Amino acid sequence: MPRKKLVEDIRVSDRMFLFQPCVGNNKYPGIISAAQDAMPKLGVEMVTSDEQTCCGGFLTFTNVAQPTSTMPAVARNLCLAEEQNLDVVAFCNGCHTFLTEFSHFMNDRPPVKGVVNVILSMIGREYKGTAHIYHIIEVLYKLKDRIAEQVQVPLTGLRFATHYGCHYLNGFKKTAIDDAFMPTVMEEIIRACGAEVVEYGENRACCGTGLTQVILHKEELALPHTKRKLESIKQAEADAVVVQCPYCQAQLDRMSQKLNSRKAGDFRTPTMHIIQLVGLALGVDPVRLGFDAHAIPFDKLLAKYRKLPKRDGAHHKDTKTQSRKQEVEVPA
Amino acid sequence: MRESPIDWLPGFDKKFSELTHRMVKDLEKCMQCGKCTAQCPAAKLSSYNPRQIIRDLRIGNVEKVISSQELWLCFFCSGCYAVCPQDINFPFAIAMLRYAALAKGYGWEEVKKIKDPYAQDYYDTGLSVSPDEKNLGIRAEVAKNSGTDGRIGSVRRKMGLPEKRVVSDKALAEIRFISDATGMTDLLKGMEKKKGVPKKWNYGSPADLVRIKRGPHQKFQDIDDTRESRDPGEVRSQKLEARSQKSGPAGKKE
Amino acid sequence: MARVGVFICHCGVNIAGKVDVARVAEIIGRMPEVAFSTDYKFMCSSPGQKLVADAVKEHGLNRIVVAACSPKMHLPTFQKTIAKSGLNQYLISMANIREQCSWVTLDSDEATEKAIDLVRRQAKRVAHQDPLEDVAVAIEKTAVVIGGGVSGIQAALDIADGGRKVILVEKSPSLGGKMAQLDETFPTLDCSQCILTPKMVEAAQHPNIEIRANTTVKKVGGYVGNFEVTLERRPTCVDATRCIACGLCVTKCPVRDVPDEFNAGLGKRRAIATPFPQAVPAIPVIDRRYCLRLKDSLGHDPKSQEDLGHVPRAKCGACEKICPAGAINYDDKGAEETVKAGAIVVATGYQEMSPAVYTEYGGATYPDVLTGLQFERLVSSTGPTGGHLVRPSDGKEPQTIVFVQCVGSRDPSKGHEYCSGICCMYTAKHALLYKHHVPSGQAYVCYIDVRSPGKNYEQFIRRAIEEEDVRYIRGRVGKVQRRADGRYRVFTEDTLVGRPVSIDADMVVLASAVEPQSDAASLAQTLGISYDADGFYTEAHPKLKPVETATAGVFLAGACQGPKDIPASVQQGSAAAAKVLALFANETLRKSPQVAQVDSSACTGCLTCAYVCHYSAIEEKQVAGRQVAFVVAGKCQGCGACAAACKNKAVTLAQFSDDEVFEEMMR
Amino acid sequence: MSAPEMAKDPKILAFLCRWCSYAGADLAGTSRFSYPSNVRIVQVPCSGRVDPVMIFKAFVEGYDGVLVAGCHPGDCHYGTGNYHARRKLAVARRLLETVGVHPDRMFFTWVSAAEGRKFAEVCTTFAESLKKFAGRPKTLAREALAK
Repeated sequence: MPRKKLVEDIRVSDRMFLFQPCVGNNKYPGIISAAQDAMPKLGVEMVTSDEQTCCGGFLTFTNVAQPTSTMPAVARNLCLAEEQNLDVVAFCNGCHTFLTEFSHFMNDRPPVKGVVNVILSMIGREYKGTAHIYHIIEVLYKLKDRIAEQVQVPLTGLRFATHYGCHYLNGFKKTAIDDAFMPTVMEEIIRACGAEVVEYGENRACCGTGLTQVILHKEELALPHTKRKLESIKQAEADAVVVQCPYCQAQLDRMSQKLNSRKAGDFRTPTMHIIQLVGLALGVDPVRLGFDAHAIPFDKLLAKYRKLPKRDGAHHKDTKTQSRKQEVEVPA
Repeated sequence: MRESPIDWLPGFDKKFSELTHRMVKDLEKCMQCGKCTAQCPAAKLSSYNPRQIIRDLRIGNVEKVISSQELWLCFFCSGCYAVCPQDINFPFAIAMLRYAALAKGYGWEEVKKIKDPYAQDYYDTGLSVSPDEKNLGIRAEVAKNSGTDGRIGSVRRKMGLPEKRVVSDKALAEIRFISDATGMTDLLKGMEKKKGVPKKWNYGSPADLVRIKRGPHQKFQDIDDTRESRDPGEVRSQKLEARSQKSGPAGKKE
Repeated sequence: MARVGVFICHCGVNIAGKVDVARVAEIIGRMPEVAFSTDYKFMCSSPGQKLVADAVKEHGLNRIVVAACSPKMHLPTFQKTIAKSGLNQYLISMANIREQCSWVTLDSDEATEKAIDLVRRQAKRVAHQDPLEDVAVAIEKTAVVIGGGVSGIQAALDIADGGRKVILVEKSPSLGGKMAQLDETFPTLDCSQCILTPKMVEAAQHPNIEIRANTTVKKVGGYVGNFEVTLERRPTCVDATRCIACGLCVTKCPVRDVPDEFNAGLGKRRAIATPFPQAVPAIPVIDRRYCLRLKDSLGHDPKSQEDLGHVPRAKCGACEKICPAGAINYDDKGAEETVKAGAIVVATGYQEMSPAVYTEYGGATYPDVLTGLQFERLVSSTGPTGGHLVRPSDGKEPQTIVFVQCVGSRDPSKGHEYCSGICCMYTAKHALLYKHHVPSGQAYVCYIDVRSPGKNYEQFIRRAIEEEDVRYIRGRVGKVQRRADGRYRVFTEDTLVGRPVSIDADMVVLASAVEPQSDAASLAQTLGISYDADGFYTEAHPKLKPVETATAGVFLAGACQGPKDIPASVQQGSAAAAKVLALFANETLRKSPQVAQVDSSACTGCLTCAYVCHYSAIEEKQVAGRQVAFVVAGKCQGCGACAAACKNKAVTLAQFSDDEVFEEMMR
Repeated sequence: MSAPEMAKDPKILAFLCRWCSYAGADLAGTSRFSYPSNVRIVQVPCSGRVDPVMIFKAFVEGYDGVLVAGCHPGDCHYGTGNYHARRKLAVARRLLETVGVHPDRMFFTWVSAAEGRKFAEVCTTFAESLKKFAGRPKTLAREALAK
């Protein structure tokens, strides 16, 4: 059950900083273009910056870089949003975890913040700690009524399985907007898009990405996990798996291909990011949603999608501008 | 099970705290309930065991922990933190212990695997995931699905995006400065020379691992973790049969 | 004229080792008020006391100062001594020259100087003390017992057997509490209802016990010996004086899908029902949230009991038509009564923690993941399945069952920090009951520690393990996953082996924690008793006063004070009853004369004193046509807030009058 | 009283509630925690009994400082007495300033029956803090005149 109090505290403004995940740029570009196309339809303009780099969390997870090196890098990335007085939206569980954990660490410890700012001052920046960091799932959940209102192509009859990933719900067991073991936020967003949700046993199991691709290439440890998860998804007969983290997406998508190629199974369920799903429902051109970059084809899903009737958009345009005026909040 | 009797000195149980720059806290609160290991995905497939690692730290077996292969098996799903009744953030402790292991000369080979594909990319391009697709199978699939040559650049172009996301030169200069100033550059340069592997399987044998044969035709049916799922029913029914034979009809009274 | 006698104690070397006692006695002896001054080795010994008593007579002393240890220690001793020698017992004062002088002062000369000063002050003060008499208060020899569980029943029966009246207040329609819901009890496996029901009947038939079912305590006024307890009965719509408990109304009620609280949510009951067949009293109650005739008159929220004041509209009325005694009264508005009582026993018990926060176990979500109490009802012959142990989801007999211990206990993150104490034992009992129902099945218990510190408890656990082959796995369960085939995969670790284990189970039973009743805090505020951080009521002393509270006349029994099993609850019920009977054995209650008094000639009637009084002991009174304040001596506890608040110094607190305090602080 | 003498040991009058703080002082004795010998303890049934007049009177009598200690919030034997004390003494502090006595000469704190060490510490530190008034006339007005 979503935590009402925390949901209330989310403040969605009309301009927000899109924190581009590396995987979103270099493996699944559809995530970022979907965000850029879909979010304005919900009244949120996404601002990007050429100067934003990798969050650096990746290097810290893998112990390649000390936190003392990555913390100033995190602070530098947050400065980009702060300088424009924007709140950050992360599209990846890892980016969200790292930006949040490190910004809290610095904000809670003024001496640490001081040291970081000494380094940043040499490149002419200053970290203040004013930007809020949101996960895209938090923003979309807050906007779920607006999504339902703005849906151009109700995804009636499409069935989706959900996968939340570990870092967001587990790592923030008291501050995430939903419970760590029985979350429903993604389901509610999917239903707001008009689609159905299918349940499967291994919903909250890890996809295994931590072991294979990312850390230490221990494929033999992670593949059984991924395989078990994919089998469970296959049984559920979903049209696609919806994830909230590009790394989970990469794991489920690419490992399906890998297992297929090794004749270890026949996994044909495509994987999509929640923002791609919302993009579909809001009528963003599927080409812009970047399904071409996926290893498991979306042909069947898109064939079904193209047959779906469109809603009359003219009426909704009015409500859109209206709702934008009413609900836009000033960032703190 | 203790490393040495001399460890049993006042403050022995705080040794780990110094090793990790006092960043690892709250391990004293652990009540050894085993809830972490119970749900741990890595523990199911290997001899990694978060509870035992905490136990070893608490009784002073620091060397055992930081020299172990198992230390490098956690992949930070944070499930142990999510279930922990005492709110111990164990993944954070693992990260800190890995730094401690590196400081003691263990685990450099593990870290080096990451360096080239990711850390160097970060230093060079500002992004840690490279657009180059090394898995040719996936490239072929993408080529088939998208009708391009399968490179991400081509897909991006098809979507109407620039072929490559380029981080601005100013930003690159900035992150390189931060890397230089904080010692990361030196670390990356010197990493080639660093040597040291996690010593041994301290919590079990490598045979405990679910092994799969390398190669194109592996039998994945064999690798499910059925091993950890006991089937008590069989043992039980055999036992019952034996008993009912002994006791005669009384056993079937119900 | 005061003739003060001063007695300096050596306390062995405790005082004399630091303080030159002879010099103190000598210098004090020079004070004009002091008629006699001496020192002695142990003033509290019988020769020492004799010394005091003799000196009173010999020197005609009328005020006494004993310079010795803290008055908390020996003031009552010396009060008795001088009372025996004919002096009013409140004409004494003690100078604390041990705790406040010899033990805390390093330098010997300084200590002697300080001792002289301390004794001098008391000698000055005692001259201003007046003879006082204890206040006598009549005791209302009726006890109110709140809570009709086993502990409350035991307390009520013991008090009633002692010949005193008891009013037994129960929130629900029947006595019995949690014990009535249990199937069998550990470690003897005797049937819970078989041993409890006779006690319930005995309580109902006892001439000294009045039962008030469906009733809660709304307000408590007064003080020990003279409480005024306001009881509120909720509307039951069945006239208990007319009802003959034939049960016809229940059979005719068309609403059949009300979740059954007695069966812990498993099973359904009617909108008019008695909670269980052996209920005492056996009067059915209409649940106004579900009754077709009444539910429209309530708020839309089905949990709300708030009456909107509408006249019932729907036409049902089936129970009214069938009732041969004409006992159904849809217009029942409940009732309120105020009873006088000399003592209150709080025995409100506990509630089982909802496992809904344990989403990793699917608590309150998966149909076959039950709580301990639900399992208890499932195996009980009076339960929803008539004693057949089957899965609520598909009605099949579970072949593998996993008992998960410490759900909510020993878990500061999601539940409670404390150990609930009873779960280890009841889980072993559940495992045994399971084996008795399904001999071919396999039971697993996942535990952290087995805590069995009771008579024959450890043997009971061993019996489960050795004779019934219940598998004990040391490790807390991490996750319960519902599988596609309807079974549940339970993930735990065998920490003794150090390997994760998973068990495919048909049913999972969570040993939910014992926690205070949800309304425990509000009742504590009504009663003026304190509760700890977990919400359990606090006893006056954890070891030496386990049933008393900080409020005189209010006693605790059972699990409202902390998690307890049945034997301990019964023990505490009896202990509370003994305390009540001891209180009632006196005709009157002697109260310290330390009460406030208002000088009505100086009082302006502003009643600031009444405003600050915590005990509502100050009332208005007309004296010579003027409104003045008046202190009810029986209610006054002697805190002195009024004396400090009075602008005209019209209020005097006996024993701590302004004169006495000023005299003591003079340099 | 000469100024240097006071500097050694300021004279303190302590009003202690019977249920908590007096028992705390007893515990300090039982545990042998020594504190300055010029502390004089007056037992009151409750810190709420302490009348501001008593405090003024103490300064008139020549004490250098007045300490009032009661039960911790929520622990008052009489329910709310310590809250009354807190409110009254807050006003008394302002009044002290008005009449020209430095308000820091009065100190109000909570000491429970289990806090023997705390009582000794409170006495010691309060005595220490009073030493800054050593050699200074009691009232601010006189102090101004002396300058």
